[in-house]
Amino acid sequence: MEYRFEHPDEFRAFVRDRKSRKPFDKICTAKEAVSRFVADGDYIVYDFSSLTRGPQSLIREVIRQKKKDLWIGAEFTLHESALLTGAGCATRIDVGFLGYGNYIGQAVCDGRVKVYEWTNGGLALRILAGARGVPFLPTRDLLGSDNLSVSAAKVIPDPYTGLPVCLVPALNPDVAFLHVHQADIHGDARIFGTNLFALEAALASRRVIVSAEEIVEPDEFRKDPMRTTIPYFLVDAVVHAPFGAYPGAMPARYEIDLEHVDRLNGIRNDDQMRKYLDENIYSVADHEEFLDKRVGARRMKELRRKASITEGYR
Amino acid sequence: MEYRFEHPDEFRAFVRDRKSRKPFDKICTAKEAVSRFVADGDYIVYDFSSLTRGPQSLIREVIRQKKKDLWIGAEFTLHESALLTGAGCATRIDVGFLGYGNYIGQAVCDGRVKVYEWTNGGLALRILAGARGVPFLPTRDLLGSDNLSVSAAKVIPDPYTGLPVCLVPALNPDVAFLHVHQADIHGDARIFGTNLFALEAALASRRVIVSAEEIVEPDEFRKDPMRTTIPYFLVDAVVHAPFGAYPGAMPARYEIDLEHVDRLNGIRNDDQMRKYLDENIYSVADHEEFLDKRVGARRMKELRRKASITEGYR
Amino acid sequence: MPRKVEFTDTEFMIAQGARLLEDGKTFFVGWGIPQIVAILEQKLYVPNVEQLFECGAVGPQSVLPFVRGTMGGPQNTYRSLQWLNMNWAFSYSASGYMDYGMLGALQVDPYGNINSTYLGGTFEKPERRFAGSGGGNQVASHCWRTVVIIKHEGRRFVPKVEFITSPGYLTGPGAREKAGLPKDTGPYRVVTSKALFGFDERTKEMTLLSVLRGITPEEVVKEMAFRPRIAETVTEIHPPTEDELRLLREEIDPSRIIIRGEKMTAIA
Amino acid sequence: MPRKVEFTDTEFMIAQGARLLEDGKTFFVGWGIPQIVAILEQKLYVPNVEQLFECGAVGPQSVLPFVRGTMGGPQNTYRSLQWLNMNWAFSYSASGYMDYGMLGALQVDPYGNINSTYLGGTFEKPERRFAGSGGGNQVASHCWRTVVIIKHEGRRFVPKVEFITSPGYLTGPGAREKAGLPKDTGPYRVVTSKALFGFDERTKEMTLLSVLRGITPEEVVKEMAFRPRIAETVTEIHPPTEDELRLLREEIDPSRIIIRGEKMTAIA
Repeated sequence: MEYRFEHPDEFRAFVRDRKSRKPFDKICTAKEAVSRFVADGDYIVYDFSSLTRGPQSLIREVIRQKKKDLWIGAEFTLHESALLTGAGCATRIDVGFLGYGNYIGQAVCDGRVKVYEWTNGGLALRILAGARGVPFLPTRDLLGSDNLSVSAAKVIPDPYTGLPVCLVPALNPDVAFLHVHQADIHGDARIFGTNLFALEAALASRRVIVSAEEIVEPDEFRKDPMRTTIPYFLVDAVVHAPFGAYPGAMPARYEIDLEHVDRLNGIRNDDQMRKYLDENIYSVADHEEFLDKRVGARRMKELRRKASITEGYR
Repeated sequence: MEYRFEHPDEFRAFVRDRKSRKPFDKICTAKEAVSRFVADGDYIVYDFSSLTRGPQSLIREVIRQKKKDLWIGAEFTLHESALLTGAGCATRIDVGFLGYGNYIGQAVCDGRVKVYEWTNGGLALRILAGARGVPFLPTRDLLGSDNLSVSAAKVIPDPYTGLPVCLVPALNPDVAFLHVHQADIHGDARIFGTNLFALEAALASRRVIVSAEEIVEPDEFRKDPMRTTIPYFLVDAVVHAPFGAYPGAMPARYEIDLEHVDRLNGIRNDDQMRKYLDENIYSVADHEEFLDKRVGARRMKELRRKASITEGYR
Repeated sequence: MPRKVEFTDTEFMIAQGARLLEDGKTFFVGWGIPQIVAILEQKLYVPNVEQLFECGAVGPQSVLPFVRGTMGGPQNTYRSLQWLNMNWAFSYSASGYMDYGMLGALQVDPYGNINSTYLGGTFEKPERRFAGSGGGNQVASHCWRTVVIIKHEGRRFVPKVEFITSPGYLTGPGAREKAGLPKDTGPYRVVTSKALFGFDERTKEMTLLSVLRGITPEEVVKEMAFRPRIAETVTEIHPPTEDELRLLREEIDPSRIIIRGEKMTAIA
Repeated sequence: MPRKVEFTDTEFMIAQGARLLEDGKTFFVGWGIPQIVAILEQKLYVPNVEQLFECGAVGPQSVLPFVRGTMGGPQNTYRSLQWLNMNWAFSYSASGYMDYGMLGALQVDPYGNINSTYLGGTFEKPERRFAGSGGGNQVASHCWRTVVIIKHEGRRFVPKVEFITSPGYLTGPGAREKAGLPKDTGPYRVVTSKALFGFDERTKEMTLLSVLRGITPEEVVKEMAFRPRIAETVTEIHPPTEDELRLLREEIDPSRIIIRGEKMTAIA
């Protein structure tokens, strides 16, 4: 069964040779970040879901740039798998939870996109393995299920107990997209609330693009090291992207735009898909123009106001 | 090579049957906690070192209660391994870093205590395996070294690359001691600053004794979930222990008592050991009497004053 | 005097689910309906239950009304004990700390195996494709007792699921252990819109335990594509109580986006 | 006009260590003397170096004067970029993010294998027992370039270490890779109180590169229990500079608890 895998020594060599440890100004536009760090054929992973802190502005930029033959690793992929498939960008998806809407389901049935089942736990564990520099990690799930038989997971007898144990191969994506609450110009980043595998993905991926609601001073991070989610030297590009998770929510910053989400959920065929892509992505130059022309200040103000729960998000 | 190991299914059954998920008042004295939850022959693990946030008041209580045949898992064991060995409590130590002073070194040479080498990384990984409910975890260190040959770590060919990979067996201690900045009566606990494997040890151990500098309201934890280190249902006993890390430091609370530490470092033979134990442990009824009669309010005030760096510890 | 209650099939499943759990236990909550079950049970029956979400929320206490869709958002992870990440969430379950897990399903078979991946065709070329496991596989593998919630429709109860997304008892007694899954785990109950099933202790086969007041065991069984075992005494399940319905309709889901469904009636 | 400098062997080792590293690199810092090296180098030569401590401090910038003993305390982990834990710290190194590692040693052999566990007797019944690996094994396994700091005493340079606590090139070329250790890693330099060694690219044997001004290669070699390779041109190491000594003595360790040692002199 086809699976993405990189020898840990090759990944390490990339990290040694191609990741700068210097704190320099990495601020750029989404356009620059995506054109520089995402290539056709890449494997992309991202943190959280379409509805919660997903890197939606970066996903839209990938579509705008018409990247091809992408393989995405997605835990909770609700809309971006459909959009990336509909736009002809993604041809393979590792899941996760391939949620909802008929479009993506039909695309799988039609063979327009291949889906590989790893389960949420399996995918998170693969990324942890990639972050820990080991070729695999063991787990006591997947066992006995058909997810096991359609994946590249393997079963070995545990040398300590004789128990059958499932091994999942490490995953080292080409690119990780992380949408965060705060970042500095070097790439230090903070996420508030839960995350799926933010630090794991940053450590495991060759390239890391951070998009941030807010840019703060580098000194902030050194004053409060317990709150740092990602240190700068894992990061390649920092995009300042207020409302970057739109139409999803950014916890404690703005709420979901349910109306827009319903429009996404309603996409059932290629005509509707093309219409959505044209209107929301191709016809606008960038995220800022999208916000101005397709969302609008009034709507954004309203979504901000709805985000009334801030306790714990700091 | 002898090693502590419990079948993951046995550990799980203990967790199912013997760990309460109810939030009840677990406040008790160190005397009660140790007599109830530490038995002769137990394997004990604890977080951090003799000099930084070590559970020193609990260690002294173990000595006071003359527990026997203990096996301790210690990353940075500077003094407690010597004290526990000198007092006849510990007979086996998994390290880690077996620091310093001549007493413990001589005890190893004399065969009074057996030391097993796992290295800091190996021990932390064993505890992570115990916390993740898997019988082992893989790593790309220990390989080629003699630590490998004197431990129960095993080498297998990685089924994905063929690379030799080292596996360390899970560690599920009988008891974990965690000295924390804040806890509530149910056992929710916060540590500020780095930790070695606090949550790992709490999840991996059958019994968890938390000693806390400060007792706070349970509601505090739900208001700030990112700061919770350990949730209550992993914890069996909560001991209110101001200066519980003494003579070591509690980050941002009080500094090391270097004078007392030098006295500990100076112990070179059994006479000196007996004298130290008599004076500081056997001759006082508990931690509070120790603080009153052997440390004193003036000294404590001074050590508190020295802890001038508080940035980030909250 | 007997009184007729009206409710939806979804409301009935949620109410049943909420009555199942014990106080002082932990509950690994799947996406969607299980979230509503967890809220209702905690409000009404078992205040001391800690929930776990796979996104890393330990002990969340959702705000009401329930906000659909965003399990990881501030409303659903409100007042958690701890916010972590996914690998930690599954450590809690893998090490034995999760008593109950609750999952939806497309299909279930006599051994409680769950399919939520596809229907018809093959895995590579399915006729209909669905969301798949999410974290369901881990929940069904790690939790001590897994509860399945599924609408009582014939096509959903099949002799053999087309794809085992989340493991039940697999091929029967001992099969989970042989596969390496944690000992003494497995499906505990199947909650449907008409009945409640357990699993025979010896054979591990699905067993009809109770039916909704006013429905006969035969009516329940004839809609299934396999014949379940039937308990010696099949008990009666009372329809949703006034408290259950009031909470669901007024506090938890006033816009009725989740609790809507097929209308049903029964004698209260 | 030549001027005589006085310094201790420890001061010389620290100064040498501090001159070795490149700017813009990461540095996995072992307990004790490597901490002082890291502080001195960052103050004087390479401001953009991020340190890592195994206790989970990423990018710490210690306060001065240096506080001995407590690597995990607020003084030494001050102004870190991130505070994590040990398993995360070793993930940074295992995934290839740590350029340099620095470790002390009891004994070292021609392949740069390090013993810090025991001397004499057997592992089970040693004559003298020391601290052992700590995280040294991981540092020497994961970092791209490991630097060993060791006092120049004959008994410390042995043909074969009694116990490999932290791996050097093991038995020679290819042995690390064969054992499964990450590719292209290994000992880079051995800093002593008299000299500096590297490792031959082909044979992986320890090679004398430089000696302290005023000492001959022969004097250095005759104190060792094995004969190292000797570089075609052995260069001269200048003694601690005024800046180095001032920083060490006035700012970093004014109580001279760490920098004390055997007195040495050389021509500045």
